[in-house]
Amino acid sequence: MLELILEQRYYLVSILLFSIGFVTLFLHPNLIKKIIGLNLMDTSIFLFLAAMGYMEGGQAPMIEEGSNWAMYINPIPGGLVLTGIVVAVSTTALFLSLTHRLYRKYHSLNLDVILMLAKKGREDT
Amino acid sequence: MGLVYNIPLFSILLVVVSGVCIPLFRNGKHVIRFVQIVQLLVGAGSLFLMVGLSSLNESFTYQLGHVPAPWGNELRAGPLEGLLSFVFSLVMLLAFSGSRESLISDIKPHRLGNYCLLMQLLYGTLLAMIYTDDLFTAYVFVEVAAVTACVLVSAKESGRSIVSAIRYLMFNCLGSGLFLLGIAILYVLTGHLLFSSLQQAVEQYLLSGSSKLPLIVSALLMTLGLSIKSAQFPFHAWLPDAHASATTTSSAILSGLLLKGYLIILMKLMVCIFGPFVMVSSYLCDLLLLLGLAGMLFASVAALRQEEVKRMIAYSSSAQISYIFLSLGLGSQLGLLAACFQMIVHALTKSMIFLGAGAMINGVHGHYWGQLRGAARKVPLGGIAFTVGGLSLCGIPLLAGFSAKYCIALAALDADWQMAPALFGLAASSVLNAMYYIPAILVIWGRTKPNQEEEWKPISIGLEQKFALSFLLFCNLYLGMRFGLVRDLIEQGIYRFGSFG
Amino acid sequence: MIGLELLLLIFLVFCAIATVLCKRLISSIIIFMAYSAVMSLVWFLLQSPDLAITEAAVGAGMTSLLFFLTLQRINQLKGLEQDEDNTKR
Amino acid sequence: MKTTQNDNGWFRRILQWASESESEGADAPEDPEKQEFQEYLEYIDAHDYIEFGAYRYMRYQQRKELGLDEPTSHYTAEPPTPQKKQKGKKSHHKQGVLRKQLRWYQVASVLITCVIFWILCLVVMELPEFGALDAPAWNEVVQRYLQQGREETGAVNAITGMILEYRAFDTFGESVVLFAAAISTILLLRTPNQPLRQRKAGDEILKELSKYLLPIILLFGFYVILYGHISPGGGFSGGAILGAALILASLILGAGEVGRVLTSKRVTYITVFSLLTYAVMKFYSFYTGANHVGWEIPKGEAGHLFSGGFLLPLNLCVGLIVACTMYTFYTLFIPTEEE
Repeated sequence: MLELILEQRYYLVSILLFSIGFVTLFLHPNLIKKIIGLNLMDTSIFLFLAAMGYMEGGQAPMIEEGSNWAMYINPIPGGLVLTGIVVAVSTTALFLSLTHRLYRKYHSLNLDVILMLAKKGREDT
Repeated sequence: MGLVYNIPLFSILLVVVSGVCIPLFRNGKHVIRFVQIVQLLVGAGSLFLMVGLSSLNESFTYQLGHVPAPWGNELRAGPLEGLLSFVFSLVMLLAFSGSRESLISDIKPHRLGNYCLLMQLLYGTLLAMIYTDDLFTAYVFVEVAAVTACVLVSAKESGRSIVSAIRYLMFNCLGSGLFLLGIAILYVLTGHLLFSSLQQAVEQYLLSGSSKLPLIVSALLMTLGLSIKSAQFPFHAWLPDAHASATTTSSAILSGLLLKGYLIILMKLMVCIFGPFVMVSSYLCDLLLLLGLAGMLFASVAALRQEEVKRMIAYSSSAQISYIFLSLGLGSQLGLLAACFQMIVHALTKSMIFLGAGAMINGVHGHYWGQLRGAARKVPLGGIAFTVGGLSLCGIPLLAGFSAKYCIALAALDADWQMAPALFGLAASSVLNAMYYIPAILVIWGRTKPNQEEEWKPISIGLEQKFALSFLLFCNLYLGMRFGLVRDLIEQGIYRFGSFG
Repeated sequence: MIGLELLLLIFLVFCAIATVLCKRLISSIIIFMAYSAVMSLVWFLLQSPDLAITEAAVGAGMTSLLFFLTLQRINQLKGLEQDEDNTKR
Repeated sequence: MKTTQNDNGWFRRILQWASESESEGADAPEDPEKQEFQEYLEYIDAHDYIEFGAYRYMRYQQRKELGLDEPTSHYTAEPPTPQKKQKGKKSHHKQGVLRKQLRWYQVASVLITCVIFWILCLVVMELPEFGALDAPAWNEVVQRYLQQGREETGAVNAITGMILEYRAFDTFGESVVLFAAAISTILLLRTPNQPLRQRKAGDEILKELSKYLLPIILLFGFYVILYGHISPGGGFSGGAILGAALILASLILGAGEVGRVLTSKRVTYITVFSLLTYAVMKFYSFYTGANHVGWEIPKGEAGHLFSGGFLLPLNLCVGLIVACTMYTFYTLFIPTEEE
């Protein structure tokens, strides 16, 4: 069992990080913390992908002329993660700009408070 | 290869490039025209594609680049894809022309260009979701849809709309996280991202009987992610707020099209990757069925209590989306057909209701029921659109909603134990629909107080708006009376799409 | 080698928990920055230099900068409120 | 590293967090704002419903009468009067319902996460081993990328070859995400005719240093972009470095200085033209490839700068898009004059 855990360490850590990010996104009322949780979640999946692309003793895929193809690691997860990182930074920027607008309006970063205030606003107008 | 085969790529690129070009324009009003022309072109192209493929009775894959499919990307199109993209283009075009005035009045002129840009990107994304044949491409475009739609929600710039946008974005990010994790697990297991190769690999796993748990979990994660994104019942909290605070165009497109884009991907997952074995044997279909049933009832009950017209329609959307989940959950070919038909009917009907409601709201400047009393007399066409749409969703015969319900009922009759709950849900939710739509219709046609008599004169609405509303009305009646043609087309398309059940 | 990997992984988990539990936002962002930097190191160990460079530039650099700027802007708003209160006093 | 900054100790805090006593802010409020809100919730539980602003104003009046302190309220502009809810309508806020709901929500989400974690652990144990040589992902797709990638794309770096040649459609979608995010942020945060804040330019030493440092970073960014198909790097990482250099420049030289050269309009134009160029180039290769026209771009000899057909200009386009987007984010996020 312990050996298996050691063997799958990257996967396990990424699952753990995913859970931490997930629970933060769900539970923490602070918007900035929520965004951090979101980032944790995304990077954990990237770690998962990057770990699965690795091969024992493989090299980075900079292909030399006439070399054996089996000596490199799998390039596909790398490409996927690159795409994912860019997507993550875009959503983070969008999230942060929304947060800023909300703070300007409601003077709070606490989503529960903001939701309450917004609800009040609706009932009155 | 004839020119027909290039239409999917042409339409996606044309839409995205036209969107990207918008910052080069100076005047916002020209931008709307430009966007409409592009939508008209793409719609015509899709119609051509649909007719051509349907008469040839074939589907094809389109290789992107010099390398064939498992290595490169590819697009896939058949009659069903052609039909869907035609309907989407139509709804997009009509939503733009039907709410042109409220668009110009709701959004500040210097933002109008960028708003149209994001709309256009969203439209290109939806097309790409329809045509894609690759899991990761689907993920990327799902993200584009999330980013663009978020701003469409917040375009009106009130505090409420920004709150709803941030909730929308949160749910979406959660959904894409789960979806991406599902993709990652599936990729670790199979090493493929293309639908057809994935299907083969999954079949091999099923034959050998190993790694069943990871397969099921990945299917579950992806289904969960997509149902969060499409505002299915337990995750629908963001939808009413998002609708109530968005402009009419945004609402029509958000509810009419965007939610369907995710469902199309879900359908592709079910049919093209996992197939009936994983879906039915692992109770995933039953999960979808239960989600659908719960959503139909809960969302309808919630709609009863709403005091704002748009919130009510939003809850009704959530209920209608649940119909699609229910028919997907039946796990049969007929269920798939019913789901597609409901998708098309709902896209046309819901955008009509939103446009009608938007016209009335603009007419009386208020969106609570109290303020809307007698609104339909002021804006007769809007009132008629709302009425016909509402009655159609209640399942009055000769209207489109009835034929969709008929298809779902047919599919349910074919199933075994799912028959009773599905039919019960259908009947109960029809009654609930009637319970909130009919009072609403009575309110909008009701008489105002006698001292406001002079305000009864109908307000004239723009020619374009009239045309859009009448066209949608025509579509609704047509689908209600003669749905055979569309149904055959979907059947042909699904047959080409892959066999299920 | 495996010892180093384990150390980095444990550090990652530690950083993740710390950044969530930290009460001051500024320090939790700094910890998040450290997390990203360690993540890029891990990817370097996994023989993906492309990812490592991108994560170091985007994750540790850009994302944290955006967080800092947002926080700065928010603090500025807070500061203004306090200033107003002070002038009234 | 940061463990020593708090006197509570991590262990206790984790315990506290795990038992969810932290969120019960009534006993130990972290935040005066939160405390006030808690009090407000209790008030509307006990009395009747009023608006938060009205509540704060009422508290302010009370404190003033008692002579305790001056207001901290920013709702003082127009004092709203407490509104009673219409009669006949029952209040939704029963005693402590909201807090109970919040608690249930928290417990439920922790439970859900635990279940997800457990299931995922089981899944991970069944997955192919980490680093295994015979993993299922190691199939003909990877083989072709690694074996023939060098000839087919003319790129030494297989990842660049993959994302810009084999799976170029995904990368196109990704550039669209970036563009959409930039436009969305502009929509949300830019108010027209808003002056850029004239920051005080950094001190002399920094300025002198930046004279030497900036060109090096810029050069490095361009190097990473242009040699993306030969060495690790490429459009995304190089673009991010380039963006970082621009941000550094506006930090040190003042945002106004850089903003005069790179106006927002110009930045948008550069992004638009890069994206259009990318679309046109990729459209050419998609179209010719799909219709089997031939007309391939000569790939040149792999390993040289001018090789790999469209790879070099594509990388440049992607790099420019990323750099411009990052710079746009920065300019929109820096504090502005009137705030």
